[in-house]
Amino acid sequence: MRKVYLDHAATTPAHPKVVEAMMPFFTAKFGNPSNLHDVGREAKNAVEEARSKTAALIGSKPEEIFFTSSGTESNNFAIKGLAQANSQKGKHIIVSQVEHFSVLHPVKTLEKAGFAVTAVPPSREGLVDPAHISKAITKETVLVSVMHANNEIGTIQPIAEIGKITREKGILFHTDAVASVGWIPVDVQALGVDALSLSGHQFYGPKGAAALYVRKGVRIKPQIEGGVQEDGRRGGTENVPAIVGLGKAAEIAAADMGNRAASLTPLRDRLLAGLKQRVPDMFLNGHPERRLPHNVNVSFLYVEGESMLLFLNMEGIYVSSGSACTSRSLKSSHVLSCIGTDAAAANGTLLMTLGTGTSAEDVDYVLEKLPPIVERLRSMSPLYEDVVKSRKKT
Amino acid sequence: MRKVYLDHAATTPAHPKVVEAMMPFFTAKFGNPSNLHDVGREAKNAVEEARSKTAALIGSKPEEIFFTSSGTESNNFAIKGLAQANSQKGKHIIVSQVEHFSVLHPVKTLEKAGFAVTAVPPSREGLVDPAHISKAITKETVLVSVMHANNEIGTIQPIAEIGKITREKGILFHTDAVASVGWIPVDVQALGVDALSLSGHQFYGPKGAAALYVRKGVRIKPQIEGGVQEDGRRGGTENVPAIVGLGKAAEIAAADMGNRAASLTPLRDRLLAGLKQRVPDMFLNGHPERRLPHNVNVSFLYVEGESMLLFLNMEGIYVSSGSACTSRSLKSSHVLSCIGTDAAAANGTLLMTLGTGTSAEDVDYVLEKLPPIVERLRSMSPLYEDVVKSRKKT
Amino acid sequence: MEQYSSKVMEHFAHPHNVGEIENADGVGTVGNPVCGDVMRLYIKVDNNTITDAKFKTFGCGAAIATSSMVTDLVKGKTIDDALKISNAAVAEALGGLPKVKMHCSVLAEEALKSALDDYYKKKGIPSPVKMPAETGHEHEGE
Amino acid sequence: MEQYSSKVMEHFAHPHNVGEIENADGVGTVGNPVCGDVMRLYIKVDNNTITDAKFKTFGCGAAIATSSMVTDLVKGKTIDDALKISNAAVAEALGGLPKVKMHCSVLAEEALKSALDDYYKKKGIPSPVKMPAETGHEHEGE
Ligand SMILES: Cc1ncc(COP(=O)(O)O)c(C=O)c1O
Ligand SMILES: Cc1ncc(COP(=O)(O)O)c(C=O)c1O
Repeated sequence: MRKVYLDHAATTPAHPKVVEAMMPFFTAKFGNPSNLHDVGREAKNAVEEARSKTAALIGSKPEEIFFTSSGTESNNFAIKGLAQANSQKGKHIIVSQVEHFSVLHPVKTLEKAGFAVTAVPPSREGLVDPAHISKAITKETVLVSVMHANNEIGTIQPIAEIGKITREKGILFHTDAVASVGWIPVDVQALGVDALSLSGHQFYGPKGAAALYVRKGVRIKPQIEGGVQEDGRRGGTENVPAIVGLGKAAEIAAADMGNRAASLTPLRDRLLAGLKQRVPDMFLNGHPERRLPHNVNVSFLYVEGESMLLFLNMEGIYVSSGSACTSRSLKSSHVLSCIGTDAAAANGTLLMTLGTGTSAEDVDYVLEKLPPIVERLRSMSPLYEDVVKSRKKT
Repeated sequence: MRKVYLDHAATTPAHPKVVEAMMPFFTAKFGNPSNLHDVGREAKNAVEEARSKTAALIGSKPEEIFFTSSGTESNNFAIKGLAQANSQKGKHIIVSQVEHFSVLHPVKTLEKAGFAVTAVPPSREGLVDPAHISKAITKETVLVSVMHANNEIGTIQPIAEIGKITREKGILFHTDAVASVGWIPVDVQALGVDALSLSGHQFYGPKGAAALYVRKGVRIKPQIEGGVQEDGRRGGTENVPAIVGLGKAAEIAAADMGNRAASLTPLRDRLLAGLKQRVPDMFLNGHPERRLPHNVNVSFLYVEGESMLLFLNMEGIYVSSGSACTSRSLKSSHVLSCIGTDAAAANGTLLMTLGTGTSAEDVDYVLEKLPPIVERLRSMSPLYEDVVKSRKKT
Repeated sequence: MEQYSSKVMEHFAHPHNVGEIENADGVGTVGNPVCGDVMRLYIKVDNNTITDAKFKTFGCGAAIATSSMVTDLVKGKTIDDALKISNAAVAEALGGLPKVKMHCSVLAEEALKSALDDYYKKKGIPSPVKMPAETGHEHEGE
Repeated sequence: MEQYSSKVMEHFAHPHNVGEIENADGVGTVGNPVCGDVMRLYIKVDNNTITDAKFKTFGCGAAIATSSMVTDLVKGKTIDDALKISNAAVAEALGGLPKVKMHCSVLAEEALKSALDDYYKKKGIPSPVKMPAETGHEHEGE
């Protein structure tokens, strides 16, 4: 049976060259970078090389890159670390409502600790309006955090425009670019951000290595304390193999960047157009153009997401329902509800994210298998029964 | 040239079987455990198997194990998470002065947030007296944290005795067992602890996977927030390969446990006795008997640690000077100063930690190479010159 | 989430008794599409015995499997015995359910009770049916 | 910490001018064993020219290398020229030092100045030596 993995927003496999680069650092070059002897030195050099490569991918200086263990940790570090270290400036934070929970939960924690928070709503397509950010800014505002691209609905935010505003007002600006780095060009200078989160396993790097970019001169309070590692900003023995892997993935992504969007966009559009053609009562979530090149997020009326997911799984097709990161949660996506997707429809949402290995044949296989599954589930659905009956009446 | 790595307290190589166990999870089985489809399920099952194996090593239930990225993170999580979640009980914390900075710094952060802290001093051999803990307890005491074994001087603390006291008084008790787990038997029931930190790379597991044991029913506040992973206690996509590796390392350690202390202790004693025989003006730090089976921490008068380390490095011998985790710091070890080691002598300290691959020949090689290095450095030392001259006079 | 049992997956992949019963003696619809599950259960009753049962369900794997199982369980039972079928019995017959999916078995019980209630009402008999307490959905995560 | 340059490692592994000078014309000892570095520098002066220099040092790799280098640099210099040798010159001659080790070059300059000061004092000449400002050690980490 064909296997079609369309869940790259959840995680990607490590690139074979990434694994190859990592391998020596488990056994032969296993040193602790903090040690002064050759075994430690070798590990230290490898970490610094990875830092340079990661920096190069986003246009930063190597010393502005701080390695962490996940995108979630990077976001926690950014939000809590920046707010705590700069609270003398003010205690007001602005975020968008469609941020990942790894931004929203730390913000909630800060709120309990006395910060005021404004959560700006997005448009129907998931776009955050820079004017709304501008309006929300007060004298007390210390930090703005808006994600670069949304991991669920794929919408790409006008970060550079927001960056202009925050820079003008001298307010710190963080962007969660976990969903976009490695897929579309990301440049911290062009975006005008002071901090940016990225995560290796989201773009063919390994799990366990992620990074937070922090512009030189910006103060941030360490969240994992008690180690001299990462220039004293993030303690804990470095995950050397994974960091090396992240560096390699960054290098590969930088070289492949032009190619990625160019080859993924037509496949994405083929999948969406094919579904529209074959399945009635279905719609796209997120912005039709300003979206990640590999993201298809669609709601099917009258059917439920998990049951579609499970039937697709039986056909060797692997997708997510609702939020990529919280698909074990029963609660439907906060992102969909923020952009005004009807709650029942939100429950019938599939998130399909393509990867560099996805072929046109893979897409066609999904187009063959998914429509009959929707049809079958609709034939079992009391909601669909009601609709059909009411349609018959009118 | 022979290569003798005697820095196992800094980090260990991953066991070949650990690497083997990890390998499939980078590419073939790369799923995100949060996903419901087969690719995610496969990863989820692997993580749960690793949880069981890790639990088995320390006598806990699998659901009491929470994976983190490092021993440092586990300690931060334990100290801040337990104190914050249970502060209604009181705001007083007791630690020992010889804790790792990944315990002491979070404690300092809590102190700034309004907690009171008592840091109990150790004996000359680095032992914490349970009676001192008992005396330090007040009505406000919410948490006691004393490490199981010290990573620098190797002293093993009377944790079970302290556990009896805390249990009687209904106070939470955490132990940092990062330096001991995998080397000597550790059982959370026998120790009577409510939380325990361990770290994979310290016992032939990979870097990037560590764990915090939290007794069932004990409340702890997540520090990395916004994810459903680890039962909502620690967010972030799981580092599946590393977690699998940690599980494997735990399994290997459990099977090999009887053997480890039995084979390491005589080698440790051979190294120490050999040095004593060959080098005058040298002494052991830490407790002579209640110490880790692979730890030799010795101070050489009149010479400095880094220069010894660098000369040993040229001979293919890899050791640490001062603290295993902070050897890049110029400040000499807080542990040595707490146990009253003279500051000048502390600067001439070497930490040599043996591993399961260390042979008698390796030890003999060190006994051949180290004494002439000490002699040479002494011949260059103005401190030694003064001593020799004053000895001549008398 | 725990894994679905093989019995659950069997009933999900090949659910029994899917469909409608024309002129059913009792129909019950429970649940809410906002929460992700709606069940509709049809019963045919002859001589105090349930001779046929069918369902339509909008919902997750567990919702479909419990619907399939509850319709299997009631067929051939007297209405008195059918009334005694608990959510626990449905879950047990499926080899257990993940903790976060137990509410689906509650929904199945509710759907059955609702259909029986409808049957009594249609017959003009005072209904002895007590609806189970609404347990609500356990919301994981957030 | 940054890596030591190959020049530093060379001087560390094979330091020049190690030892004492009997009846030296100037001896200077600076530093503190508590902080990890003590340097003692001996000079022999003939006709206002430093004809020999030797050192003994308790300290790290950089401390030994800077001691070796400063003794190399002063040999053959007039005492006036020797007085002009700065810590930066010592560090530069070594191909640079890690930032956290710059204090070792300061110590080397101090040791030299202290030896020259001693020379003037022994000669009964008012000493023109100004000791460099104590920069203190930068303590990394904790
Ligand atoms: C006793 C002790 N606690 C905590 C740590 C920190 O663990 P990690 O290196 O995994 O961050 C160490 C590291 O050596 C240690 O020895
Ligand atoms: C936008 C966004 N932010 C943060 C995260 C969390 O990253 P990680 O899975 O590395 O913890 C994700 C995960 O998918 C994400 O999509």
